[in-house]
This record gives sequence, C-alpha cells and structure tokens, in this order.
Amino acid sequence: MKKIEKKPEHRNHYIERFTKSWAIFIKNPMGKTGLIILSAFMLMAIASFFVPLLGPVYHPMTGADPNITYSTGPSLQHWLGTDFIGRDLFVQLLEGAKVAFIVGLSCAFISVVLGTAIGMISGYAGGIVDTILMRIADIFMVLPSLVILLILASLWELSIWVIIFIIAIMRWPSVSRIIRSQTLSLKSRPFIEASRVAGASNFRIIFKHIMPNVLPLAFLYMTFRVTSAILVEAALSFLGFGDPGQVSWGMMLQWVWSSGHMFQAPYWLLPPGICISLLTLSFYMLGRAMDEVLDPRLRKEEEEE
Amino acid sequence: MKTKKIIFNKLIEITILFFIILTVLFFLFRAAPGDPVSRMVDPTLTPEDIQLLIAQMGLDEPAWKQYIIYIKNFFSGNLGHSFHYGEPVSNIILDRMPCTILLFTTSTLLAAFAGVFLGKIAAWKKGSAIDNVLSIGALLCHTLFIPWFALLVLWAFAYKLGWFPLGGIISPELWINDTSFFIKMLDVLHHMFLPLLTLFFIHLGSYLLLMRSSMLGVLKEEYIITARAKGLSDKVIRNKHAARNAALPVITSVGLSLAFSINGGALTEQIFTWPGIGRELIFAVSNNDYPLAQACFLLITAVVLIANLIVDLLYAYMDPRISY
Amino acid sequence: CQKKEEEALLKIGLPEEPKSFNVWLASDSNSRKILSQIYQPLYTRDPKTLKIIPWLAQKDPVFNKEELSYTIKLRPAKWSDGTDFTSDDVVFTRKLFLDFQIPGYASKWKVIKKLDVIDEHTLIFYLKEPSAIFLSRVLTTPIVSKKEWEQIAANAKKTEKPLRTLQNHVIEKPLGTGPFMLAEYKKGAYVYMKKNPYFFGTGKKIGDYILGPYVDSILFKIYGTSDVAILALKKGDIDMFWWEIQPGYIKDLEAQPDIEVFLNEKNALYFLGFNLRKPPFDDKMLRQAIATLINKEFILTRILQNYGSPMHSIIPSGNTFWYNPDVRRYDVGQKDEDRFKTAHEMLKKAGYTWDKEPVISDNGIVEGQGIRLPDGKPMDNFVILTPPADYDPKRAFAGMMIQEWLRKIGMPAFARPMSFNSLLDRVKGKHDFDAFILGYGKLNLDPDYLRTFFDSKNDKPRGWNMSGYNNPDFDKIAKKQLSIIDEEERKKLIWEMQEILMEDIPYIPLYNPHILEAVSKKRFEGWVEEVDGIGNIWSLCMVKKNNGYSNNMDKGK
Amino acid sequence: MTEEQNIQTPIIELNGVTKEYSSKKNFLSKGETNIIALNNISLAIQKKEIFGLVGQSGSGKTTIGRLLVKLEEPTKGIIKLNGKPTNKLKGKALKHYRSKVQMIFQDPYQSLNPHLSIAETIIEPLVVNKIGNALTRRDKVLETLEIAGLSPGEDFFHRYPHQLSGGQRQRVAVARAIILDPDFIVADEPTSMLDATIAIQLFQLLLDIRKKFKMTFLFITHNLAAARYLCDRIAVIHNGVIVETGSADKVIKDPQHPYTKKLILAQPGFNFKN
Amino acid sequence: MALLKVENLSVGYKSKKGMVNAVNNISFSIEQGRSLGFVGESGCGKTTIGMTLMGLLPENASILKGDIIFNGNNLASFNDEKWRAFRGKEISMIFQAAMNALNPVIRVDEQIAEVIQIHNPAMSKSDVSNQVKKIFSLVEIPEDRLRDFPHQYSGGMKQRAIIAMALACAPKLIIADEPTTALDVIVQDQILKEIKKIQKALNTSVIFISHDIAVVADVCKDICVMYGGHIVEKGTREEVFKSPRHPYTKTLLGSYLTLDSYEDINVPEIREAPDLITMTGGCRFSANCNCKSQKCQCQTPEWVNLSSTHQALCFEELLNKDKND
Ligand SMILES: Nc1ncnc2c1ncn2[C@@H]1O[C@H](COP(=O)(O)OP(=O)(O)OP(=O)(O)O)[C@@H](O)[C@H]1O
Ligand SMILES: Nc1ncnc2c1ncn2[C@@H]1O[C@H](COP(=O)(O)OP(=O)(O)OP(=O)(O)O)[C@@H](O)[C@H]1O
Ligand SMILES: [Mg+2]
Ligand SMILES: [Mg+2]
Repeated sequence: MKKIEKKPEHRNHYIERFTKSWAIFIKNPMGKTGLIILSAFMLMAIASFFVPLLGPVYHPMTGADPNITYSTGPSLQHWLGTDFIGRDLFVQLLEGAKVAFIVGLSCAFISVVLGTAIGMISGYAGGIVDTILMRIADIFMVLPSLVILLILASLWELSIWVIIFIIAIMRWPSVSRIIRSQTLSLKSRPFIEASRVAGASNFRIIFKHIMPNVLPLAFLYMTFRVTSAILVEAALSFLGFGDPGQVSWGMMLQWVWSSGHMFQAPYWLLPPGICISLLTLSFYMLGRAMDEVLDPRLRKEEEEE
Repeated sequence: MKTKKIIFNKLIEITILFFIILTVLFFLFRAAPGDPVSRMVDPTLTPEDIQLLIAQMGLDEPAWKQYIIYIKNFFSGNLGHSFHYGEPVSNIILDRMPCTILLFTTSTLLAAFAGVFLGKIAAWKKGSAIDNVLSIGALLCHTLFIPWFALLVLWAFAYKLGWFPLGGIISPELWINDTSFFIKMLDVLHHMFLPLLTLFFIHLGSYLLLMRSSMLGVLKEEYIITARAKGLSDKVIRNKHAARNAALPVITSVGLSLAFSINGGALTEQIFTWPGIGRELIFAVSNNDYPLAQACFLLITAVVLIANLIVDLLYAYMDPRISY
Repeated sequence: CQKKEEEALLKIGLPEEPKSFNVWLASDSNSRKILSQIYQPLYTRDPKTLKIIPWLAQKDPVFNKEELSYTIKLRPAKWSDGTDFTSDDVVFTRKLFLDFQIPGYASKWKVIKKLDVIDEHTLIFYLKEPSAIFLSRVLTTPIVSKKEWEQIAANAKKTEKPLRTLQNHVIEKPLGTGPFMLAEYKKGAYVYMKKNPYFFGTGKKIGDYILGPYVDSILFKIYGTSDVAILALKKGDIDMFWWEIQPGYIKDLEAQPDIEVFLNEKNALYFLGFNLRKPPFDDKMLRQAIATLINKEFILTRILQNYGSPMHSIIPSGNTFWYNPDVRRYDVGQKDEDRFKTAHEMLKKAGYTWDKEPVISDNGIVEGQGIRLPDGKPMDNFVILTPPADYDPKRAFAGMMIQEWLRKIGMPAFARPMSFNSLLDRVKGKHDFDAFILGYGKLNLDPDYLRTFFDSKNDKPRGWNMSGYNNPDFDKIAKKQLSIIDEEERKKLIWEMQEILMEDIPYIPLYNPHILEAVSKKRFEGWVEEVDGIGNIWSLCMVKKNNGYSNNMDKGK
Repeated sequence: MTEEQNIQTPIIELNGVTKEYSSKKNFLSKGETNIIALNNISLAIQKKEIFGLVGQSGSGKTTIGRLLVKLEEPTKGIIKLNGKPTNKLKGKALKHYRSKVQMIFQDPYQSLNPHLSIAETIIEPLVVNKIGNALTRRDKVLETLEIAGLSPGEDFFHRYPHQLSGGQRQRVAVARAIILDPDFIVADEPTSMLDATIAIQLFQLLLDIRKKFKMTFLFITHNLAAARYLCDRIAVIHNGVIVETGSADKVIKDPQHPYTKKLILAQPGFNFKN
Repeated sequence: MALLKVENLSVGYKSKKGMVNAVNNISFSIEQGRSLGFVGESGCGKTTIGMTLMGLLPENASILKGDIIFNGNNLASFNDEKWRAFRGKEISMIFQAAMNALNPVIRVDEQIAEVIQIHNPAMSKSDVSNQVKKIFSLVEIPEDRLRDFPHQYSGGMKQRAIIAMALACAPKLIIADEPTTALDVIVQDQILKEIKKIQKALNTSVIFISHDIAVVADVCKDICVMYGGHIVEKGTREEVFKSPRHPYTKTLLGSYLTLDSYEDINVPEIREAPDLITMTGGCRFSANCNCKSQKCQCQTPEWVNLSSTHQALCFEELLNKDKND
C-alpha cells in the first residue's frame, strides 16, 4: 500500500491514452489506409538495407549490370528495369524509400522541435521576446523557401544532411505560430495559474504543463511536415540541387529527366513519382486521421456515433 | 482614423521587415561561392580579363561598401543592371511580372473559389460519396509532385491529344504576322490553359481540405443551430451562415500561398516555358546574377508582405470581430 | 496568312531565351547562336576541311615575313542597313577592343603592333612578334560596325565604368554583315530573324557551298526543357532543336519517320584533373596508377551510351592534324583485373604501402585498406569534385565510378558532385581541392590551349592552369610553338607537348562525347555537318525548303 | 457562524489598491485604452474568517483574487500579508508568500491539467516547494484527499480529471489549495458551474476545513444567498469600488448602499420555502 | 385543447457504449398562453426535450417512442420541409449559449429580418425592417444599435437580440433553454422580467428550462422537475415548491440557498450521477435516495396523483411513508 507506484502508473496513463486514441484512429478509414501504405514503404526502406547484399550489381549508386548498356524495361533480374548505366531501378526505388523516410522524418523532427520550443517560449514569455521571435518567424515565412534553399544549397556542399537541415530551418515558423497560439490559450488557463500559485517555476510550467498539452498538436504537425519535407527534397533534387551522391526519388526523376528518358521509359519515370505521391499521401492521411483523434469536437462525435 | 493609424503602423512594420530581408539577402548572395564570371569557362579569358569584369561589375569592393551603394541606389529607384542581360533589372522585372501575375493570381483565385465551393459541399455532406471523392481527390492534389505532374499533363494534352500548345505564352507564328488583338488574346489564353490547370490542381487540394475542416468546425457552432431553429433553408444556412465564416481561414491561406506559388511556380514556369519571375529567379540564383536575383526576391517579398497586409484588412472586413 | 506559309520560315527551338544582343556582353550560348548570324569575322573555318578560309575577307592574307605583316583584302560587303563595310570598321573594332580592354578579345589583339588602312578595302596588320594563332584566333573575331558603335563607345568612355556601360547598352537591332538580321524580339517568347538582303555571301561559292540563305526567315522559339522541345520537334512545331540532346532520346527519335538524327564529333575534352600543388597528387606515379585504374571503356559504353570516343591525349582524336596518337596510354585493352594488377605494382614500386594490401584472386578483388604514401603517412581522404548530375550527368556518374575503382585499391576517394559555381570557385579561384572532373565542350581547333592549360605562368587564382602543373621544359616548348608559323614544324612541338603531358599526366583525359542533334525532315533539308554539329552558320545559309516531302506530309495530316 | 473577532493585525490588508489594464498590443501600437479594474480599494480580512466579496460580473472580484495570489501586481497601493507589505516579491520570498496564500478557481473543468493524474496535480505544490520526500508526500496527498471528501483517497490517486465529475474536480482543486496548509485561500466562485445540490456540499466542505484548520477564506461570488450562508463578513464591489462592507447578515438584511439594494432585489425571489 | 401535448416521449443518443436514454417516457402538455418550467440538474435531459420539440436533434439522436402533438399536428412525423416551415414560425427557441447563438459576421438586424423574410416571403423590405424595429423596441434595444455586429453587444443585449429573434414571427410557443445562465444577476433579472412581460403581451406559451429553481419559479406557473431523463414531479409551482413530494424535489429544494434563511438547509450525501446507458428499470434516483428500498432499484415507479395537477413519480407507499415522518 505504502509503496510508490507512481512511475508505472504514469506510463500506464500514456499507454491507456495511446490505446484509446489508437482505437479511434484505426477505426478511421483514412488512418487505416495511410497506415497500410506507410507500412509498405517501411518494408521497402528496410529492404533497402539488405538488397545490396545480394551482389554488387544491386548497389543503388554504383551497381551497374555488366551485361546491360542502356536503359531496359522490367525483367526477372531487374524487376523495374535498369537506368541507362545498367543500375537496377527497383533497388534505387528501395533506397529512395529509405532516404524519403530519413529526410521526411528528420526534417519534420527538427522543424517541429524547433518550432515547438520557439512557439512555447514565445507564447509563454510574451512581450519583447515574443515580438522578436515572431518577427523572425515572419521573415522565414515570407521568404520563398525553395529559392532560399537554392541559395543556401550553393553556399554549403550539398549533402543530404545539409538539405535536411535547410528544409527544417525553413519550415519551423508555421509550427511555432500554431504552438504559440496554443500556448497563449493555455497560458491563461486556470490550471497554469493554479500551478503558478502553487509556486511552480516558469521552466516547470512550460515543460510540465504546457508541453504535454501542445505535444499532440506538435506531433500532428510533424506528420504534415514530413509530407512537405519529402516534396521539397524531391523538388530540390529534381531541380538539381539535391545531394548528387545520394539516390532519392527526386534524384531518380532528375536522372530520368536529364538523361532524356522522360517519355521513353515509363518504368523509370512512373514509380518514383507515384511513390512520392503515395508516401506523402500516407503521411498526410495519418495526419488527418490523427487530427480527428485530437480534435475533441470531432472525437466526441466519433465516440458517440 | 484609428484604422488608418493601424494600417500606417503595419506599413512601418512591413517596411522594417522588408529591409531586414533585403540586408540578409544581400549578404547571403555575396557569401555564396563563385561570382557571375566564374561560370564563363572560356579559355580565352585571362585572369586579368576576369579581374576587369569583376571590377566593372563593382564586385571587387568589400561587401559592406557594395551594400551601401546598393542601398543608395535602391532609394534612388535604381536596382542595378543585370549581369547577364545588361538591362536595368527593373525592365526585366516589369517584363516578367505581368506574366506571373496573370498566371498565378488567376490560378490561385480560381483554386480558392473552387476549393471553397467544393469544400463547402464536402463538409455539408460529410461522410457521403461526394465527400469521399472530393476529399481523396483533394488529398491526391495536395501530394502531387509538381514537375512530374506538369510534364505528364503536357505530354497528354499538348502532345498526344494536341489540344494545347507545348508551352510558352504565345504562338510566335501568329504574332509575327499582324493578327488582331482579339486573336492574340485568345492565343494567350490558349497557352495559359495547361499551366493554369496544373497550378489550379496543385492549389485546389489544400484549399478544399482547409475549407472542409473549417466548415465542419463552423457547422458545430451554436449559431448554425440557431439558424436552423429559425427555419432557414439548408442553402441559406450553408451559404450565408456557414460558408462565410468558414472561408475566413482560406483567405489567410491564399495570402500565404502567394509565397508558395512562387516556389511551385518556378518549376511550373520552367516546364511550361512561362516567362515569369520564378524562372528568372532560378536562372539568376544559379548564375550569380545578384542584382537580378535580389530584385526578383525583393519583389516577391514585397508582394507577399503586401498581400498579407491586404489579407489582414480583408479579414477584418469579413470578420467584424477583428477591429483595426 | 496563306502567302506567309509559302514563305520559307525555319523554326528553331532554343532551350533558353537569348539574354542579350549586345555582343560584348552576351556570354550565353543562345545569344551567341543568334549573334553569330549577324556579326561576322574576316576569316572562318571551312566546315569540311576545317581550314581557315576567307569570309568577310576576300582572300587569304598576304604574309610578309620581314615586316611581320599581313595584308588583307576585304570583300565588297554591306551592313544590313545598306551601308558599306569598309576598312574603317576593322580599325574601329580594334580600337574598341583596346580602348575598352574587352575581355577575350583585347588580349588577342594586343599582338598587333599597328594596323594600316591602305584603302577602303585593304588593310595591313603589323605584328609585334610572330604568332601562330594570328589567323585562327585573331582574324576570326567578329567585326562590328563603326556606325553602330561609335557614338555608344564615345558615351561609354566618359563614364566611370566604361566597359560595363558598353556592355549594358541595350542593343535592339544589332547591325551586322551576316546572312540574317534581327526582325523582331518578343521578350520571353521568340526571336524572329529575316534574311539579310545585303548578305555578302548570297549566291557566292565559299568553301564548297553556294550560299543562300535559302530560307526567308528564322523563328527561334523557346522551350524550357529538352523533353518539351523534343515533343515539339516530333509534333512538327519546330524544324530543329538547336541544343545537344541526351542519348536517351535517340532510340525514340530514330524510330520517327520525320526526324533525322545527326551524330557528330565534338572538339571537346573531358578530364579528371589533379591538384599537383599538394600531396598526394603531387606524385606522378600515383597519377599514373590512377590513370591505369580508370576504365574508359566503361565510361564510354555506359555513361556515354557509346556516343563518344575515348580520349588518350589532351587533344581530341578528331582534331587529326594536331592529335598525337603515340602518347603513352595507360589502360588500353586491359581487363579490370589486369588494370588493377598493373596499378598495384606501379604503386608498390613507387613506395606505397598498405595496412592491408589489396589482393586479386580468382574470386575477384579484395579491397585494400589503409594505403600509405611513400613517406609512410597515411593517405588522407580526398575528394573528386564533379559538376552535379543536372548540369552534366555524364561527369557526375564518371566521378562516381572512378571513386569506386579507386576504393578497390584502397584509396580513400570520395566523389562529390557540387554546384558548378562552387566547383569552379574552388578549383579555379581558390585552388582548394584534390581532384576534379571538368570539361571543355567546345575547344578551339588550334591547340594553343595546351599552353593555356599547363603553362606555369597561368598557375594563379582564376588562371587556367588549374592543376598547378609546373614543368619548365614544357613551358619552353609551349612558348616556342606560339611563334612558329609553319604548321608542320609547329606540329612537332605540339606532339612533344602532348607526350610530356601524358607522361606527367596532370589531367587524365577521359572521353570526348559525340554531339547528338535532331531535326525534322518535314519541311527543310540540307543541314551542314561540322565538327561541332549542325548548329552553325553554314547550315542556316544552306537549308532549303524540302518541297515534295513537306507538302505531302502537311496535307496528309 | 460566530467566530470571535480578532482585533489583532488582519491577515490580509489592501491599502488603496488600484489595478489598471492597458490593451497594449505590440511595441509599435502603444495601447491607449486603460481599463480601471480596481479603483482605490481598501480592505482588511481578519484571521479565520470567511470574507465574502459580492458584485456583478466585471466588477473586479476576480482581479482582487488574482492580486492576492500574486498573479498580478497592483498598479497602485499596497497589499499586506500579516502586516507585511508584499509588493513586488521575487524568488524565494514569492514562493514563501504563495505557500501561505492559495486559490481555488471558478471553472473546475479548466483548472486541472488534463494530462496530470489527480495525485500529480495535488502533489505539485509539495514538489515545487520541496516539502517532504516521496513517501511523506504520498501520505500527505492521501490525507488531503480524504479531507477534501474524496475517499477512499487511493481510488482517486491515479485517476485523471476527465474521469471525475464537476463536483469531484472542484474537490481536487480544494485539496490542491489546502495541501500546503496555507493561511489564506481565495475561492473564486468555486460553485458557479455546479448544480445546487453539489454546490451545497462544497460549501459544507469549505466550512469544515475552516473549522478544522483555522484557515481564512476570501469567498468570491455573485450569489448573495451563498455569501450569506457561508460568510462572516461581506464586501460589495461595484465597478472596481467597494461600496459596502459589513457582517453578512447586516449587509443583506439592511443594505445601505443603493447598489447593494439593487443587487438584492435582482436575486430571483424564491419565496416558496417555508 | 392543449397547444402542445407530449406523450410517452423517449429520446436516445447512440453512442459507442450504447444507447444513452437521455429522455425517458415523459409526458406533459401546455395550454396556449401558459408557461411551463423544466428544472433539474445538469445532464438530466432538459435541452434534449427542447431540441426534440424543435426537430433539431443531432444526427446520432432519435425519438425512440412517443407523440408530440402541436396544434393538432404530430411533430414526430414531420419531414425536413415541414420542419423548416414550422420552426421559427410556430415554435421558436432561445438557446443556452446566447453568446454564440448569433452569427458573428452578420449584422444583428439582418439576422432577425431573415426569420421574418423566410416565413413571410411576400413581405416587402420596408415592412420587414419596420417589423424588426418593432420587435427591437419590444425587447428594449435602442434603435441605433440595430445595425451593429453581435460582438458590439453586451451579454444582456445579445440575449435580448436572441429573444427578439425568437419573437420575430410571433410564434405560439417559445422554448427558452437556460436563457440567463451566462448572465449576471442584475441582467438576469431584467431578462426574466422581459420574458414575463412579452409572454403576457403576446399571449404566447413558454417552456422555460433552467437548473435554477428560483428562476423557474419566477417565470413559470407550471413546473416539471426532471431527474436522469425522467420527469419525477409535476404540478403548479406552489404545489411543487411548497409541498414537494418526490425525494429528489426535496433534495433540490433542501440544498437551495435563499437570502432569507438557511436553517432548513440539508446537505445531501455525496451522490453519483445516474448512468443513462445501463439504467433501464428502477427508479433513477434510487442510488441517492434516503428512503431506499429494494423495490426502488428494480421496479419502475409509477405516477402518483397527489392532486388534479400535482403528480410525482414514485411508489405510493414510500411517498406516504415519507409524509408520515
Ligand atoms: N487581463 C485583463 N486585461 C484587460 N482587462 C481585464 C483583464 N482582466 C480583467 N479585466 C477587466 O477588469 C474588470 C474586472 O474584471 P474581473 O475579472 O475582476 O471581474 P469579476 O468581477 O471577476 O467578473 P465575473 O463575475 O464575470 O468573473 C473587467 O472590466 C475586465 O474586463
Ligand atoms: N449529442 C449527444 N450525443 C450523446 N449524448 C448526448 C448528446 N447530447 C446530450 N447527450 C447526453 O444526454 C443527456 C442529456 O443531455 P441534455 O443536454 O439534454 O442535458 P441538460 O439537462 O440540458 O443539461 P445541462 O443543464 O448541462 O444543459 C446527457 O447525459 C448528455 O450527456
Ligand atoms: Mg471572475
Ligand atoms: Mg442543457
């Protein structure tokens, strides 16, 4: 009886909430579809680690088939065919899935963490801090991000991580605006004031009281950010500002485009484009479904239906 | 009186923002490696030649000095000459601007109207087949990879079916023979159709989804129930009471998406050979044509800032609760 | 409208808009394509023999060895506004070059000590020193009209930045002597050129051709991407796409009945260059070993899809007169394993060691690890810079493959494609690099560039000796060949230079791609092929309407 | 409710307290409109009494409460706790002050963090004031829960706010307020969102607590009947000014100020009892 | 004949956990010009009744059984079209959350003119605006505030505007669902007076819903006390409040504080809210009733007539036993 069981109980709460939300989520056809597509891509990404082990021919970047000297269509050995130097397109597609995940998730993570932190600080601190942070956010919002990316991309050597970083840097302001407004509305909630009256420090209030309340929203935004990060990376690669040493779907499209196979090799053109759309779609669907889980108004209706 | 003051304050704020952006950009460009000359791989150019060219472009001065000169010129209305065109940057911009505006405002507005209209219907019939079709369609639009889509559109409608020209803004064949203004206008519209269609679909998705969710929120408001209690018809409730409120966030998004359209626009312009600002900007950035790139950039920034201001005002007009 | 159709209107697709019609500014290829139809030089090259032949000049120059002078007689030509083309224009052009120090021209024209006008159509050029390239490089520069430029130049000179002012002067209707003149330019949409009624060559036989132009006008249309331009070509919207096309299109285009594909040699050089200023590439043996490791055959068949020829010297083999076929070759006919073995031995001999030596067995090659320089220090990671794939996929892929080959023997190589600006800034401007892949798509036929690229005098920031190659013997020969006017004699020196270079191997020449171009056969025919393809002034002077073919086809559709 | 009157120093004293709000938006547009929420208020609350503050909406009741728990600083005037001025407290002193003065908020649905369990909510004051260790804290929480009428305490320990009814939530709020053994509690309309039957139970709880722990309450309400039921003394506030103070019975039976009269008249006359 | 007669009405909400029996087998009627009050604690189904009468139940709700006869029409059988013509004209409603019941982006006068227009399509513009002015003067909003937006109104004015909206077509019945809960006492007092005045002036019937017995007692002649979806006691206000018989009514009255005295306050036990999903049989108040008996939990109580107008839903013996105490 006298034992402290706070910790496990605490976790249980989250598990309970998670399972509850999960139940709502999985009932949502959109969430379900999204999840199925997403798992397929996850499998692809995982496969990308193993396929190159089959032989040097299956290395996405350097694995040129010695018997093939031009772009070929699907065959038994190369399921989707090869590009013009004889590299397996399917392997590239798998690698692309991995890269899309890395880019999408890490961009989203960085920008959401940054956006959430800044949004919370800005909203909670108010005053001059708020003004300055939000003006900075305004500046980032106003700049056309793709073009800024182009400039920055020429400033630094292009590696996938630099690109991730740049995209993330360009994408935090919208997150922080939303988190800020959420924080503003939380800030004047009695439970925050109650905690202040109890003597809690600003630090504690931000992390113990505000953060758990904005986290679901931040998480939701993360899925949307994943979508935009993947699209931006693809666009960058397509324009030739991607990491040239890294296979990605955008790169594949760039290659099919720049090597003049655009309308000659549908087996090369279509898969990456469709994958980009499908993967972003799945994340987007996930986000929409999550949105409904999170939005109490919608959720109420769901529960009672 | 008070409104005026607020607008004035906003304008000051915008101006400050504008100059901060100008400064950041200026130094960002100068920090980029290479210079406009380094790209010229003509072995007949001696290092002295290159040095001369750089000096003539005023790039041999330290960056801060260049900045002061730029600011000075800026205030006297001189944005400089493009390194590559040799023309005053303002000429180039004045040339490109109408094309971009024509295409993007039309497509954004059309998409916004269509998005509001369809989103309204989808929300009103939530869960129905129409809603599902619209939502999924919108999702697909939202996740389209633009260049890919644009090229496919071009291939299908311009090449395979031959209904539309393969890019460009006019048919030179028509224009070199003096044709009537009316035909020329039709010609421009004919050329505009495919890029318009592409941009329309790209934007449509997000507006539709936004309108739908916003409308769903509004439909739960008390005043909708009140309106029903009054005995108003569904149409009146939907269009007058719900849609108007629900469209407010879409307005904001239209303002913000102007920035986006320049992004997505660059690619679309490239593929449809549309002679707009976005294409010019990409060219200028990748060729280190600083004056041109800066001017395009500042123009976009100014447009976005002003658009946001207008959106704010419009918002205040549409939503009486916000008072300026 | 009907009547216009009768007119022979040639439609040419361009990948981008010409940026400027000011010859002193225009550096982009599209502007040059248009300007080269307008501004004409005194001499030009015959497309077949590649010999210098008179163009605006009436005949070959008369050389006076004692005075070091060239007497040149001009043709009775007219500018496109009907005024006469005279010696004054040549004198004015020279003055303009020197007054404004116009980059690329002034340095060449400096060799002229004095320029005397004998009469309206005769000039004598006195040189400071004998120059092998006077004909091929100096007299092939375009001449501009005094009438057009005199006032502009006078005004520009008064300004603070005269050259810039001159370059920024907006020229709307350039005045030239060429076969076409600019009729209309609609920004962002098209360039419309009309036949120049005063063109000096019309009806004349120059080289093997009786020049036209046989078309009445040319319409340049712009297509933002090659794909669209090729669709337009297939559809018949344009008659020619004036741009190199990627091998990927070829199969499809060859299958089209209306399309003709042209495949021509290029006078180009694509190479892997090293930074000889610092280890590890200051070691000749290492460079030679690398040259051995590179499988040019692979690059050619795969990356170039066989549209190209391997390069074994700095001068491309197509330039038959100057090309030395007997330079040292590193890789010829070797299988990968042999190549690997040879390189391994070369390195061992040069004192390189490995922590774990690479081995070649029946099962293939086991990668080496921890290669050490002869002084025992481990070899640092080095980067092979290449242009990005969108700029040139061939070079980017070649870099990638070279990285893999070098890694096999244990070298820590990293191919890193980077934006073209940054690449040039590092290689040419800052000399901050290890190795790089670059290329010249259009070398001059005169081999003087060997001197430009490897003369130790040019080893300075922004200089053309990017590798930092420094060989006094080479410098001496390079200087000497410049002043030898007898071609056979000069050839010996040029061959010697190539031998030295291929022994020291500061650049490893990789390949010389073919130029692939496509035209529509529907309406026009008679394209003139040259070493750099069909996109040249000869073609435009020679193409004619292809009556029988086009009419039937058009009506059939 | 007859508590012996204390003639000692009042526990809380407000001297000429004025509070203005300005609607300042950002650094460019300096706000012009100043709302005077409180105008020169002077009040003294004695130890162990329940002091009622009544007035209509927007009259400044909550503002006084917030000033007292230092969520706001007065524009002018002095607030004294046990005779000591408390303006502009910072750091430790502020913490100490807050451990003495606690608040129960109006809306039970909004005053609990939905992400914290009941135990975590109630334990928070102990944690931030570094009182006790994990074990003693737990005991204290259990004890307080029982006092607040949530028994057995273990039942509520691991529940979350959404699993409680409105009345139970308000009891949690009470528990959170009393766990630090404060001298003074501000209760800002704690029952206005609750049904009458639940409200009366809560009143009873407050009375019990007062009796047991000798705490002082400031009870804010717009319901005169509730004020009379609960309070020893009442102050009537109107537009930021205190218009009348006196013992609860006296103010209601024999109102002096016209506003008080108006307020009393406005209470829906329910004359069916007895 | 009664203006409105509701018989054995049950309304349920579908939910994940099962059917929420929000309103269970209730019957009442109201005559022209009379006022009927519903009182009960939060969640007892008061709003549900109002919404049912307006045909505005949310999608997941359904009328399980019962008849609603209004002026000879059975509302339960109405289709959408009929409801639209009916709402606002015959019955109108004043909503609980007045603050949000006005569309924030439409001017107040237009929102009122709208109702008149839709039900009187033939009316000219100027007639409509005259009518609007007339109604505004009835609820005492100054004419120069007509063209304001809702946010420019104070809470009391908004509530008046809502009342004006409900009155616009002179309906026969007005349902007022807690019209004063969000207002403060003084304003509440004014609004209640307003409602009484108007009811008298126009001779409309009013159904008044509130959880505050004093407010209901103030406005209404007849009272229904609700608990957990049941009407547990009904009668004239004197009968119900002076001599309450149902234990719940007693509890409610017992915990009501008045200005005059508080001697008879009895603090009820801590209670649980009835579970509207699982509770099917038995008295819903049984868990909290102090006259507990086994019977209460399993057997549905019946109406006990106490007078011609006064009835309670309980077991007769318990009522009587209680009386004997
Ligand atoms: N943060 C604030 N900024 C500006 N004005 C404020 C602020 N807080 C309160 N006010 C104003 O101060 C006045 C008093 O407000 P207060 O909340 O103290 O009233 P109250 O008596 O508690 O009302 P209620 O019964 O509605 O809770 C009101 O006019 C209010 O609008
Ligand atoms: N849309 C709905 N879906 C499911 N259950 C509902 C819905 N609306 C109301 N309920 C439930 O029906 C019951 C009666 O609700 P109703 O709103 O009629 O109560 P009320 O008496 O008006 O309460 P209050 O005084 O809080 O307004 C409640 O238990 C409520 O939870
Ligand atoms: Mg208050
Ligand atoms: Mg209700």
